[in-house]
Amino acid sequence: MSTATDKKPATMAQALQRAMRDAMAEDPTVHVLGEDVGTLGGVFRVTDGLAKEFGEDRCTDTPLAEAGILGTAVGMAMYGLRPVVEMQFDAFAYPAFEQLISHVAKMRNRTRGAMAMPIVVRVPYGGGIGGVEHHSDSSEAYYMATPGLKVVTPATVEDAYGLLREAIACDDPVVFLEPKRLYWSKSDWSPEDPAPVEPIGKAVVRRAGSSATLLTYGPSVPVCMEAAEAAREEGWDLEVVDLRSLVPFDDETVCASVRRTGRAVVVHESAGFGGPGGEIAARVTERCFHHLEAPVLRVAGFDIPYPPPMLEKHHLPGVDRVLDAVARLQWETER
Amino acid sequence: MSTATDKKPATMAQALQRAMRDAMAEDPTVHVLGEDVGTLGGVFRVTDGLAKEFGEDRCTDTPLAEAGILGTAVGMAMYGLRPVVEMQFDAFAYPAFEQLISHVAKMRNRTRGAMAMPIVVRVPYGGGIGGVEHHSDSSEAYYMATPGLKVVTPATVEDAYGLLREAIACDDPVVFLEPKRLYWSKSDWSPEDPAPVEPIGKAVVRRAGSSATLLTYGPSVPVCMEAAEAAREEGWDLEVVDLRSLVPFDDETVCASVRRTGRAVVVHESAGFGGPGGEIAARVTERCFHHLEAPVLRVAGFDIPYPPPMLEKHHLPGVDRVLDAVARLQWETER
Amino acid sequence: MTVQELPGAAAYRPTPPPAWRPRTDPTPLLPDPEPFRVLGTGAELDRALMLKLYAELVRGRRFNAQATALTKQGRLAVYPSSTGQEACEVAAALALEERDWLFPSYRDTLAAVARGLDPVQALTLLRGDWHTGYDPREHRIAPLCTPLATQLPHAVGLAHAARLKGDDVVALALVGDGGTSEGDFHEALNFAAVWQAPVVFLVQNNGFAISVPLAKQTAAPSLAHKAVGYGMPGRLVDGNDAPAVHQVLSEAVGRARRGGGPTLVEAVTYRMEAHTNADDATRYRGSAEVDAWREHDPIRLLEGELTARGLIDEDGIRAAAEAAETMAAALREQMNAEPTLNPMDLFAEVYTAQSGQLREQADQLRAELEAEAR
Amino acid sequence: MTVQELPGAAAYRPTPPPAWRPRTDPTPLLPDPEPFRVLGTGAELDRALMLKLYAELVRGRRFNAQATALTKQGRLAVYPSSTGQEACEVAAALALEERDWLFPSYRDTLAAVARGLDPVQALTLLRGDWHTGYDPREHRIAPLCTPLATQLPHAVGLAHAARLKGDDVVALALVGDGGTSEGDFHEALNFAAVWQAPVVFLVQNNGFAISVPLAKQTAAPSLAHKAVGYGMPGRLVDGNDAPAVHQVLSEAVGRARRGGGPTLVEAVTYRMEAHTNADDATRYRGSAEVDAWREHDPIRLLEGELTARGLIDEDGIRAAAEAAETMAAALREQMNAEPTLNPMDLFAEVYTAQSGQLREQADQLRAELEAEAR
Ligand SMILES: Cc1ncc(C[n+]2csc(CCOP(=O)(O)OP(=O)(O)O)c2C)c(N)n1
Ligand SMILES: Cc1ncc(C[n+]2csc(CCOP(=O)(O)OP(=O)(O)O)c2C)c(N)n1
Ligand SMILES: [Mg+2]
Ligand SMILES: [Mg+2]
Repeated sequence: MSTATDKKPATMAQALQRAMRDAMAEDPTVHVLGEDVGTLGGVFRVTDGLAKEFGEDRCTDTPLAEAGILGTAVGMAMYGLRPVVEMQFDAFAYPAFEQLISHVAKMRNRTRGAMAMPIVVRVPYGGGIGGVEHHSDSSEAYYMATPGLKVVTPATVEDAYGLLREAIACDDPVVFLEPKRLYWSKSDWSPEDPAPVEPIGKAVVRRAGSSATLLTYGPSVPVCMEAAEAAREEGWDLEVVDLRSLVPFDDETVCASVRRTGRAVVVHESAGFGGPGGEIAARVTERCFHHLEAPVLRVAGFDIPYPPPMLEKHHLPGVDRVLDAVARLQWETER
Repeated sequence: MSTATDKKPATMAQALQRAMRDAMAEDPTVHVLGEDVGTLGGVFRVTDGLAKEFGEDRCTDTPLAEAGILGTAVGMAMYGLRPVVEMQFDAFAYPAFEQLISHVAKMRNRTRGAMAMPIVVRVPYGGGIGGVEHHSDSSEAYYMATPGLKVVTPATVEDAYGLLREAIACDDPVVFLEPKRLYWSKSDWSPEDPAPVEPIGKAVVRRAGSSATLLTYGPSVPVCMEAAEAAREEGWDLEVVDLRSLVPFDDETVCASVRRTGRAVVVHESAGFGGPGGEIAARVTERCFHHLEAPVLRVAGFDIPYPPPMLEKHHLPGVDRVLDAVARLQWETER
Repeated sequence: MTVQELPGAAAYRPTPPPAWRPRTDPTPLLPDPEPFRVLGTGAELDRALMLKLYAELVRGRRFNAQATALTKQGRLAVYPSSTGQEACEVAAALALEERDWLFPSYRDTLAAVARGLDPVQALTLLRGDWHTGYDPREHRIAPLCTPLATQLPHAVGLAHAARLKGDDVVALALVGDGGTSEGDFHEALNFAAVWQAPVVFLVQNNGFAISVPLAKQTAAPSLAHKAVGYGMPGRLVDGNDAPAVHQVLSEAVGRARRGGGPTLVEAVTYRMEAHTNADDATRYRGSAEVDAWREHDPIRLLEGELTARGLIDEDGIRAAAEAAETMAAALREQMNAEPTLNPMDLFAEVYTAQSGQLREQADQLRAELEAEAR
Repeated sequence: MTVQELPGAAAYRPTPPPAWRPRTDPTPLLPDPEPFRVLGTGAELDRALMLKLYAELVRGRRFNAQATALTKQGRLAVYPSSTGQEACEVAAALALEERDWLFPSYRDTLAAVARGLDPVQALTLLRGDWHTGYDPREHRIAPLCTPLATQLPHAVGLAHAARLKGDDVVALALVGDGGTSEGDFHEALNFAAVWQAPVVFLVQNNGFAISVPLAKQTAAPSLAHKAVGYGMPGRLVDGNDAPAVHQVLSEAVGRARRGGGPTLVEAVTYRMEAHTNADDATRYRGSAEVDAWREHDPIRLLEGELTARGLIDEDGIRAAAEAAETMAAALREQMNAEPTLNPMDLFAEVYTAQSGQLREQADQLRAELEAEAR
């Protein structure tokens, strides 16, 4: 085992690349395909070097057609391969929706387990990078509402590696949501000595606290961490839970935290109405009702189409909005 | 005005047909398009007779391509028409997902109001008709999570007419969800003298009650009405709220009811996880927390791909499952 | 040499005009103006193959009739009959080797059965007791596919994967005339041609997509002409001439197997029955048209020619009919048996392992079932 | 007579083989093997049109350069340059009448500007201060479209609607070589041909979809050959020969206007710059290829021929350059002005009327902004 001094700052994009690289090196059935993933290494350079190292048959620039990409991946999986598909941006995964919903999600079930779909669909998602329209959607609600899919999203460099390794190893289809604005986030991390890979389906307490729980994931995790720091000034000791896996949902970790703190705020970038927060708030309330001092509140993107770059800062849930919600947690009713 | 004696039993399918017919007669810009909507009158006969009465240019059999249907409808709307699109079954609307999400829902917003999208997308949805796979999906969660769309679903013959008229008259795009298994439900109703049309966005109390509120819509409304009758035996007087419009959501009617009864169960056919019930339960809890004697519970389809015909009865929320949930509303904590 | 480097793949690079030329000559890709036919042309016939085709056609026709009858008895939820199209169904099955894959649409139960799949397994979807009634890998038959044209990219992906692995496996994908309008048709054919995947696309042009006639579906000279736009050969065949369909498909499958890439085959045929038992075809077509096609019936055509050539006699015809009757009787009996379903299977294969959430729901259903049983 | 009843629409009915024939002869639909050219062929040139084209090309090139410069100064979020493709952009704009509609892709800002749209409005999307910066109905320019090929069915629907209304309006839709692989391309062309909609599709084949070369995008002889599969004529044109593109598009637009139906035009051209300012083209192509295309530059070609024929002199060339400079200076200045944005507009046009839910959210933002301002 190498020592901590070997660790150098690595970006989330590099960790994702490394996860694919290591998986491809270990398992010849792992294939990467998508638009510009080969020669270019992807528009975010997440597949950089894979075509060179493994050849174009293992990391393939496809024609420009998302349903075709995912549909051929289904066929490849039928023949025993493990395709890792890159969708170039969130909104450009929509053309593949029918393939995802009607085939990828259902194949195992409709064949009574005879035909697994070990496909990873990597989707760079969310805003905050100044992208023009259709480049910043948070589409997780669509995937969460689809039985048969697993939905995973990392918030740290370590998790990016670990979760993607797990997703590729998983025999179920995984929609792997990559927070675009964290691609360049860094951590001291050694690709030679990655942290042990955690199985999909476990949330993690990123910051322990006692006053209230922030339930969040992906791009909103750093926002919540910052909010928790800022909240100390107000006298609140906030716990931050990074869900990591939206499906399956880790009721245990989440409910344990909320039962302890008695208050919770769900924070995400996706539109609030019909978004993941509704499910999360509802199931926490169902399970922890008598522990709750206040309703579970939600801080989310507004219920509007994603705004243009110059206005996105007003849309994205930031520290202040999180703190506002925390303030509305009916502290006056304190036990 | 005709008298009540003129009224004859009419089916929901007939009321929907009549709504389109009347809208087309009044407004020459209303056009119907879809697969088999012309000569055949649709696989559910909902567009029966429209091509004959208004010609094939007004009610058009399109090529078999859902993105093409909705995409051309967008262009027709750009030129001032009001297209009413029929998707043949729920799962066959998925190929049009990108057009719906990236264009139909966003067009008004991205053009700062210059270009409205007065399109109705009619989607027969839900199960209970013995359909083979891909013919019984409840896809409302996808539409609800998409800002810019209105989402409407009738549960009665009268509402089928009234809501579809309103949807066609509406300058915003409306996903109009038609509960397949209610197509042949009947009511004494006269097409010559339809009830006054109610604006989109209003829920309705279908049955007044005082013990608890059932929040439901579409195909689950009759189930809840039946459950409410059965509940009388248990001593519960249940209120049934038919949401009718999922977007916009009628917080007022819903919350007034829940505040009155102090208990609520959301009932729908769609999978529970990530389904509409999460949003509904969460917003009711946010708004009525201190009126709640128990958490808002959910009765929903299981979190599985829609089952084959012979097993669907085990999946669909029925009266017993609704009553079970009502029984779990912590009556022992009665004030 | 990787697949991506094979000729036909990444090598071509356009140059500026005036030197610029189309990448290839389109002429060899264009279908002949007349659908290829064998029957009535005096071509030599392989007797064993012809008798096999004939027996399967007769069996297939009987199968269609029996399945339609089963819908009336409530034994099938629905049945989309391929009556009139048996030549395509049977030839598709027989043109493949055992290691090859078939990608049927929802209308192609017969092709699966002609390939050897147990009829009850093949009819599971339409019976309504589960979705796919067989193990696709065991039979190399993809699930009967309801969302139109969506199985075409699967066929391409599978064929591509087989080729990458070095297996000489071919995928044959079936689609209707209506299905060619879907985006997935386009994307599948394009991927197949770019990757030179060993896949054959068979369009059964039966004149209708439910009620919509071909004229409202396409303005193309023929559906086979679409091939040129992908850079693959298009072939037209008389879809009611079983030896002709078999020959065209066999050639295309052989070419694909030898690394020659994909082919688009259009079989001109006709759907003699309604779209399914639930449809009423009189709403959208007249009997004169149906009658004209009845004259061109695939069984009649083959039987006539075999008889005329002395390749079959009355005994042979009777034997085929009797074999078909035996099959039908067995099918009736099997389908009359009440299927045994376990509702708990609903939760069994949603994921590899059951999540806590699904376990809770399974427990709920189990409790309900137990309460009911009490 | 309704549109549905027009010849070419629902009339065709297939008959059983052997009488069966393709619906139409494909030959007239096939593009010529050589891209159509005007420059260097000795063809007669309309001086006024040539000078107009030339002025617009020069202006367009300068516009591209200025816009790219603005990205470096942070005044644009992103700019996909059409440098090298100006002949297509300009000819597309000039081939249309005022009542016609243009459906640009995200790369076609220049076509919109050449049509007369205010450059600042045209650049609004790419500047990042709102999505679409103009009223599409006022200018008959659909929003610059980012999801590839999705605007093609819109063009078909609009053209169809205009025709139903009896207006002689034509829609011209632009798409890239990469975009032709999308299902929406297929569905749009098919609908257009079946409906005989007055629409023209212009594929700017610039050799790349970001990093993916044409060879990995299609195996077709040419993209124009796709036309035959829809039953519409395909035309190939040298996309760097402005008079040629103008002529081919004008003919197609005229044909569409006269009820002759849609046309697919492929313009062979080259993207001289990177995909956008954010792209690094050296990762996927060598300079030799770029240099070869530089020899075939659209401005150079036109200027050379006009000079050789004495249709333009040094003064004319200088005047065009100066006009372009003036435009660029004005654009710089306008784009340097800080745009005034009202965050409350986020909620303004989500729906016709603001729902209670959005009003609550608007109130929240308003309160936040007020708190910030304090
Ligand atoms: C994506 C999709 N859209 C719509 C349908 C509904 N549908 C089922 S069969 C059919 C017609 C199919 O026609 P064709 O492709 O010609 O096949 P055929 O029925 O003639 O065999 C339609 C519209 C579907 N199954 N899938
Ligand atoms: C549906 C969709 N998928 C992917 C993208 C991302 N993307 C933007 S431009 C581009 C390449 C487009 O190539 P081409 O159509 O040839 O147009 P060009 O850029 O050459 O003008 C891609 C893949 C997109 N905008 N839309
Ligand atoms: Mg057909
Ligand atoms: Mg290009």
